[in-house]
Amino acid sequence: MKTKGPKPSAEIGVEKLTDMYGQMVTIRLFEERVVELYRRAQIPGIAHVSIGQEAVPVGICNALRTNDYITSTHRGHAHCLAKGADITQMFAELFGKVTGYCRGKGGSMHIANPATGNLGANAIVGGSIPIATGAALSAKLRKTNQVAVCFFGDGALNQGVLLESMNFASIWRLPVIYVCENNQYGEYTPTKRVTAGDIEMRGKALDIRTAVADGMDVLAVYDAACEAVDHAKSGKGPSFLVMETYRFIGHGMSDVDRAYRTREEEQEWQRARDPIDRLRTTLIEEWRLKQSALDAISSGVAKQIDISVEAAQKAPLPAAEELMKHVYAD
Amino acid sequence: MKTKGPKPSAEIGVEKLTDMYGQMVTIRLFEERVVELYRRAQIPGIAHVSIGQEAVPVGICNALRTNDYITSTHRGHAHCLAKGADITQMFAELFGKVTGYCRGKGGSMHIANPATGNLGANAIVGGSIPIATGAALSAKLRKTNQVAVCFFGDGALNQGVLLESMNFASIWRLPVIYVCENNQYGEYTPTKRVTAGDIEMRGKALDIRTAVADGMDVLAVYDAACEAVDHAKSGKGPSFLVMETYRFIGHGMSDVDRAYRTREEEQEWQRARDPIDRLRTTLIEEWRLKQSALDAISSGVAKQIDISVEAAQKAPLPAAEELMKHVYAD
Amino acid sequence: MSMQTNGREITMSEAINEAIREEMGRDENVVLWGEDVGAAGGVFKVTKGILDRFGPERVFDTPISEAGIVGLAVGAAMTGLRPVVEVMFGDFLTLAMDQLVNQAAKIHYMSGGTFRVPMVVRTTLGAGRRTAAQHSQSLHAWVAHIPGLKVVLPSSPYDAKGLLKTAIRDNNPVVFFEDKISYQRKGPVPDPDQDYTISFGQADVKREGSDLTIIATSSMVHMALTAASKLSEDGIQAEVIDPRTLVPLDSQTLIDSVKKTSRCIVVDQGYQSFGVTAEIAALVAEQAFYALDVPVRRLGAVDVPIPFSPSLEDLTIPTVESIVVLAHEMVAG
Amino acid sequence: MSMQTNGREITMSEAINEAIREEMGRDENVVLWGEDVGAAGGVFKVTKGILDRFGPERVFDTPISEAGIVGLAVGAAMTGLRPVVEVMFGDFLTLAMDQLVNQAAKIHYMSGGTFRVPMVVRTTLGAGRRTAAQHSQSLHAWVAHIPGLKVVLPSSPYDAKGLLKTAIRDNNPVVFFEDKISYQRKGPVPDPDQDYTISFGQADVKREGSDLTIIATSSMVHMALTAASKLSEDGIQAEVIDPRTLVPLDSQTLIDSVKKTSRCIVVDQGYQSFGVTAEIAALVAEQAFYALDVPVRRLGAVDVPIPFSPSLEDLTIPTVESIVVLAHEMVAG
Ligand SMILES: Cc1ncc(C[n+]2csc(CCOP(=O)(O)OP(=O)(O)O)c2C)c(N)n1
Ligand SMILES: Cc1ncc(C[n+]2csc(CCOP(=O)(O)OP(=O)(O)O)c2C)c(N)n1
Ligand SMILES: [Mg+2]
Ligand SMILES: [Mg+2]
Repeated sequence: MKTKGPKPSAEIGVEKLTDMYGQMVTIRLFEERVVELYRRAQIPGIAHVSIGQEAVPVGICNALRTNDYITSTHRGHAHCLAKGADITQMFAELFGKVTGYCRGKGGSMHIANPATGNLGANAIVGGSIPIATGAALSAKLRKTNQVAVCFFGDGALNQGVLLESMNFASIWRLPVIYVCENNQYGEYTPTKRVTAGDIEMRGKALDIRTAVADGMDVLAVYDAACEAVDHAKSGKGPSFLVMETYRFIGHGMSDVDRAYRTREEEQEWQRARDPIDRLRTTLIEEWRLKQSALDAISSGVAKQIDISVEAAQKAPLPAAEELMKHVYAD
Repeated sequence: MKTKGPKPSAEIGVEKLTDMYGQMVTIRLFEERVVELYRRAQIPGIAHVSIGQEAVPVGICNALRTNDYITSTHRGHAHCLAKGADITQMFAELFGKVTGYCRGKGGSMHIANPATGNLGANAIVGGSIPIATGAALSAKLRKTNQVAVCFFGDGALNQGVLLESMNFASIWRLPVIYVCENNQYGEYTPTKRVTAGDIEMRGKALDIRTAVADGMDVLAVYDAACEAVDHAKSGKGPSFLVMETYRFIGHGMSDVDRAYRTREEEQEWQRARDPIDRLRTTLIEEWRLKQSALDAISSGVAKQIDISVEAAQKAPLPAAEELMKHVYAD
Repeated sequence: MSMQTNGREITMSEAINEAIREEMGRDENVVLWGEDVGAAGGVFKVTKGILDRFGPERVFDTPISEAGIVGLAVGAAMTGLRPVVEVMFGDFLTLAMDQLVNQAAKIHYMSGGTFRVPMVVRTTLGAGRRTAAQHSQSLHAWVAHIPGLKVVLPSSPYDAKGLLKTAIRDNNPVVFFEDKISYQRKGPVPDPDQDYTISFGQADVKREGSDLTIIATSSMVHMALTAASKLSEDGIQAEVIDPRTLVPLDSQTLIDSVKKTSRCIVVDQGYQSFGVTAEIAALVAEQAFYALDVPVRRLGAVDVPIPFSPSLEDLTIPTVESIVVLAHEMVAG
Repeated sequence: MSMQTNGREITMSEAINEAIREEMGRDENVVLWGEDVGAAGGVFKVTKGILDRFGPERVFDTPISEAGIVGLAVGAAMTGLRPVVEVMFGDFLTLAMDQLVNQAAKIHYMSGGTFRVPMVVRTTLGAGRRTAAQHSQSLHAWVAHIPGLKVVLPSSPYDAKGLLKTAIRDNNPVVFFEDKISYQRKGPVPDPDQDYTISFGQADVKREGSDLTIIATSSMVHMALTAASKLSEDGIQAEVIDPRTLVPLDSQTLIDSVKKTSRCIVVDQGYQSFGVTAEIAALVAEQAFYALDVPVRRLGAVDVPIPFSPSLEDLTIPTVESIVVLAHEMVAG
């Protein structure tokens, strides 16, 4: 059962492109609201946002079908949203409300949603790599023609389970796509200082189809994803995609001085390579969209976020009986 | 403090070559005796022997100084012997006697010996890889100009800790030499079936100097080791050496039918590539040694083994008080 | 025992093999992987013939990658399969703890009940085989400590088969500990066509008695039964109870027995300190407090890395003798 | 307390920092590594300034490789260094258990006493920070279960500093658990020039009392002390004891106290089942059996993966209230 993979960007037309623009804007505004709500102590715990990195989840997930799987990381809101999560349920989860995706039990780092194929964010760096690989094995054995995408950061490159999982994927030719979002830092440490060799070699060494893409260009990401999905769905096995990207703000909410990098470096990425600006320019210059049409998208999203936040804020906290529920499945 | 590395084989002369021959014969006869003693139920537990693989430990360890470190594996007798272990204490340990290297507490898979730089065999596949790497870090920090050699089998290539350790070694340029003895099988599974890509790529991908050598040719092994030692001792960092080799008999003592490989394949390796025969031929044809001189070496070793076994057999078992000793160091 | 066994006796190893075959036959989503479990039938030959019966689509030999073996099972279990995977020696669980504990155990809860992780990790425990400190541990206490995991410790072929079938049908991650030393132990098991399962959380009274309760796990049950026979010759009637599953734990049966006998020994092969005997002893000491004549006593492995030399290893694990001596001491006063 | 503290008060975090600095100053073989422990001073800022003080030859930021972090320490410790390494969250110990348990813990024994492994793994425990199931565990029971490892749980800055200095000088692998929630807790600590250490295996009576013994670990000690104050208002005098090290465990002090008070509660932040409270309760119930008026009671974390939502998380960990209620119940009868 060979299914045609997704169409490359040259063929998808303005509607889909505008849609992708809207998704990136949604993520950006969602994350900005998270920061604000966190500062106002409305979001408990810890949270990591993807401001600046929107092109990767959006580019990848638009090459997937709803029933294709993803796994995500501690920096996972964007992946969940790009795979189709509902904003209200996302906020509800971040607030610890019972109406959240995990009934408030998971929080920022554990959002999961079977309906969109989201197997879950994961607070263990590298923790979801074998899980995505296992989902790919399952898809292969059940002959469902699904693909599993495993998002992870550059920090996960040095977790042993990466080697183990990629080796499994390679020898068994599993339909899994490993997407490394290299945002140049793992917490406060520059990736280069702790990561030997060229990143893409980690895939090649295991005989895995490997590609590097500009993770600030959603179309480049999307095209790389399409090829990987095609490869996977035609039974050829795994891919490893390295996405060069950058988080515009701190690692987590408490990371404010960012002494580990210069303001100049930050500005270089933010000014010249913002993925939303970039697609906006393309839409305006190549597809002749009006500024106002794009602005309308943003304000629509902003309104949706207001509504969602309000609804999520009104939702109830889990009752005490929830505590002992779901420790074991029936 | 740059120390000259060891001389390559072209410069070492017949005495050293004959010595290496004797070491390989020692390992061969030692292991044959282990098999025999095991069959006679004199050695308890489990034991894995290195018959056929003698060239690797001997070639490598002859490029090392006594205070250089090694770590070994479940198939570790040969490494211990090549690094200078005493035969009687080896047998005593295999018998579980208090005069053994570990006072009988370690057994076949755990022989360790500080006097020869042997940090220990290890019954966890891959378990010693970070240990050797840590020893190299220690040597570097203490500026002792020691090198650490980490022996492991092809099976350990798929343990995550290999990636983690090699990455550490590469980014910190540690004086460690990873020696993969690819004997083509991990237990009953052919290496190729479970190991993706070319083995040497696992080193190259991490920017580690990598070489492949014929692990059945002790001089090729020795030369590869000399280069790696030189590289390490001149501060250039780690090497990864892949040694193609073969175990002539079963994985462990109970592996007798070896259904996972053909008798033809075994004979090909045994007849054409026996590392001891090969060096013997070189010594006779190129160095004009007499057959009788080489036979005398074998019979000398055999005699030594007889004496050692007898002494080890007579040694006492550990007394009950030993049980609670050495759980904690003072 | 609840089933007729027709006099058929098979080994623990065969019972486990049968359970896997029957469940694989019943449900095509049950798949099997682990190191050398396929062509070689496992290093202990427990999975012999299963590859031939179900083919390479459902039975695979893996690389030596314990974290991956368990981790792939998590992902597969979340998406429709019911993997039964093997971690050859319980000591190697150390390599897979993140996937087992941070992932498998928690996903159902963390996802608010939306994902389930129906998987079985078969592994081993037990010393006595002279395989030294890294191949002789019994680490089931660790697993039992983690909410979200179930823990099974069969002591007989009958129990092993019935419990493993239950484990495979369970919708949670289950760790199934097999004592290597009992693989060849035989016992009555119903014919393969008689489908039976044993519910989790039901302790089994392996022998009734009135003077003393011996709570024992896994192969320690046999030590306890032999000790009970000897004690009976001396006029002491020991009741021997096997909890069979540590999680869920049938505390009621244990407590009721001790309330009856007033004395209790807990025997388990894991390290004694901070181990299984502690939990059970603490529970009994609390719940049967007013019935106890003497303190609850514990027999676990001596707190040392298991030594290789037979002369030392034999001192580490509870023995029939150590149970008998302790029982006499307790009954005396 | 045995030292004059001159009224100086510092935080737990500062105390730990001082201990590391002093030991690094004393012994050049003491080195430090872990994720972001150098330039950033650790995610909890505990190691702040140590890189500047001792330089990049002795303090390194590592890749995110917990098995490697611990495993390299084993090799380094065997060959002359005394590494102090950090595993950022105790939950990540799961990734390093092979190196900790099969290697570090066993090498001295397996080598017949010829190699020593003097290393310290600093890690965290504790919930309450709304960081959910993979960042809130207290897994010290696991470590305490393994012979060959020592386990330290400081509850005050004074203890933290003295115990960490002892840990660094110890010739064995020591796991040092810090409760994240107490890093900013202040307490009296002698001036830096006053070198003091606290021996392992010496429980500390944090408050004397006659009616009830509360044995509490880590930050639960403060819960217990607050509970004791409240109880005292109701005329119940609780003795609060902090074992400070689980391995070695000063069982004598615990038992003597219970023999005096006849009642005992054990409070610990790990999952209750098969956890630390079980070992201590079993021990006390056995050794102080004849002195006990009521059963020993345990308060551990509820056996669930720690939930994110504050409304649920707050129900998981023992509280002052839960201690007080239980104490009243026990004294009543
Ligand atoms: C196993 C593990 N180790 C350490 C951490 C702490 N931690 C959380 S995020 C992070 C950095 C991850 O870096 P990267 O993978 O590059 O992702 P990024 O944050 O850059 O998106 C670390 C070390 C963790 N969560 N899990
Ligand atoms: C972590 C771990 N997993 C599995 C085993 C069981 N085991 C012992 S030896 C072996 C095969 C090792 O193969 P390889 O590394 O190629 O070494 P060889 O036996 O061929 O010398 C296995 C799987 C083990 N000892 N440790
Ligand atoms: Mg990053
Ligand atoms: Mg091999």
